[in-house]
Amino acid sequence: MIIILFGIFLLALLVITALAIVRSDNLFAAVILTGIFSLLMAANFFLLDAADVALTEAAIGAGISTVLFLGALALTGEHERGGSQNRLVALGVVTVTTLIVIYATFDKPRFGDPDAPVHQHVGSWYLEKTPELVDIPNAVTAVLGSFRGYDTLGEVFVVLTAGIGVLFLLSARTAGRPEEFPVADDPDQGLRHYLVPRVVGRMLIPFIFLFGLYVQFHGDYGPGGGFQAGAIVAASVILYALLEGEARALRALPMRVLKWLVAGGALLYGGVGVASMLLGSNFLDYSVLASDPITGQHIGIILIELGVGITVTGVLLCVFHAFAARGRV
Amino acid sequence: MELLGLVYYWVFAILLMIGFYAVIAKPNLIKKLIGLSIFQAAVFLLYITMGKVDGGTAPIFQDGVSLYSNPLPQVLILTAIVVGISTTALGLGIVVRIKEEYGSIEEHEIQERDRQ
Amino acid sequence: MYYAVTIATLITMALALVRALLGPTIYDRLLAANMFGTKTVLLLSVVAFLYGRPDFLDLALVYALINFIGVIAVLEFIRERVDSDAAEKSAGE
Amino acid sequence: MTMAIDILSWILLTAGGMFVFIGGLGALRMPNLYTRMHAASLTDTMGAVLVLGGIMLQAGATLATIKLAAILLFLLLTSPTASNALASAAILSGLQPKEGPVKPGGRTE
Repeated sequence: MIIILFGIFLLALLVITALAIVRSDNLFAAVILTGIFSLLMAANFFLLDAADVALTEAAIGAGISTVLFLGALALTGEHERGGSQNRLVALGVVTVTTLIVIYATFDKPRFGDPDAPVHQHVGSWYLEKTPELVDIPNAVTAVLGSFRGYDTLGEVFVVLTAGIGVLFLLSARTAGRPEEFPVADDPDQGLRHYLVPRVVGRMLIPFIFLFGLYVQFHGDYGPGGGFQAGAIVAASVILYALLEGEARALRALPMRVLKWLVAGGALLYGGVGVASMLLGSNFLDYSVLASDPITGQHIGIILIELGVGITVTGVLLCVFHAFAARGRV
Repeated sequence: MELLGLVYYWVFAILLMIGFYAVIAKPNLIKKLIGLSIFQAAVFLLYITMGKVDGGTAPIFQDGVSLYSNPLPQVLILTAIVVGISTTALGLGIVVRIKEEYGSIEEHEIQERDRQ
Repeated sequence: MYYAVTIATLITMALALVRALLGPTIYDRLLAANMFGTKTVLLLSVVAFLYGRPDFLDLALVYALINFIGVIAVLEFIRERVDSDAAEKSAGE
Repeated sequence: MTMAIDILSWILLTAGGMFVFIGGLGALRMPNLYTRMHAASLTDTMGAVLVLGGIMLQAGATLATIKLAAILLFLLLTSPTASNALASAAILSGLQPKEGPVKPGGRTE
């Protein structure tokens, strides 16, 4: 009961933050408020029992989305010119739609109702069968990796496609620009003159990386998995790039390697599917990967989570470097 | 209690429309993208709210616990968050290219240049 | 007693949010955002115990580790802006 | 024995809650950026130490305590660093700290 009140308090803060984001004229301020918005979302997800989702939101929202928005702002300018257009019409449309949607919520099943239609179909079946068919404690990972493996494969390819799209858009040369922009190890690059953040940041990077690996491989037993781990590992490399400059980060993990990571992860995922087909079962049915079906499931889930993690790391880093390189031209 | 639970759905509706307002009314393209991500977040919230079960706990099995929340919405939203940031990055990439070609990211200025 | 700490944290989050909304400079907002992150770490740790699932402390750990990347990124952004355009004043609104 | 630990952790948690709240109040009410930063960052670290210490006493010798210790360590590393970074960014952009007394509740910007 009191937890619900906490949740409602957080939701109120969420609405206030969203209003402030939309009203603010300064995009830089809006991006900082987006960070607060993401923290509130994660806290809400956690209160609603979605530990895995909260972990994903934390890994993405805390660093990477801020960094990406700032990278775009550096290239486009931070001040919004001109107010809203057709403000009254838009407000009218929005108010009417809000009222209609709120009216519709009265027909929704009660909040937390165990007999709601959502819980009647596959959801409860997954919970029932996970210990028997996959036998790992984290039902979310079981559903993600095994029961709904096709879905996840699709999502991984969407991420892959988005990454390729960003590379195509931002690697294109524009007229009048030098064809090659050399990545010099400029001593002024990065935050080398800021001793304290640099030293502390360098101390933290290995721990962030290590924690990323923990989240990757502990995903069967606790909250975690490839999507979260990919974002955390990418965050550690982005921190390195911010502290030591782009050039050093690119020397540690060149673009060539990153592109291989992007493709390799998705390939690994698809490869597991093809391997299970070759062993005489259906695409992405891991039971045949070992003599014992449950061990096979475990191997399959670890492999595909690894593929997901590699692709997500690669795509996020490629996108980050693409924005940063564009700014240097 | 009934109404308290409904507050979650109302917040979903309000957030959805705040995001939608930014998309239709704000001329700045980056602001539109931020609005789109608020819209997205509202949908995430709806899904996770529907997956919650009274007295349940997160669907990670533990001894002595028998009631868990629904894992399915969580799986869908978990992947959607990562896909969301990738597609937002794609959108930002397009905005950056528009800025380079048109010199502006304000919708009316872009349309003016198109008419010339 | 976990409830008392949770309530104190929630109220502080609201106060920090008010500071983030008022500004007036961008640094005030950033300070508020950073504070908000620390408060979220505390909130998540306390709620993990309130729920009786201490294995979910991983979440608080993520925030404790990577929350300051945002601040570092903004610092880098400001440094570049100061280098390129010293004239532009960084008034928040 | 458990009683003593309970009372101690209760005291720590309450004090932590107080510190957290005072920090929030300071961040809201102080007159300019640097004083706000002072209030927020000092009470932030203290509040975190007390609250996490209180929870640690409750958790006893388990894996959770180790994780809490790690959270505390990283918070103590990153939170002051972020404050330092913030202050140097503010100075860099030309926002000078004001000297001399400030009227109570007065805004100096």
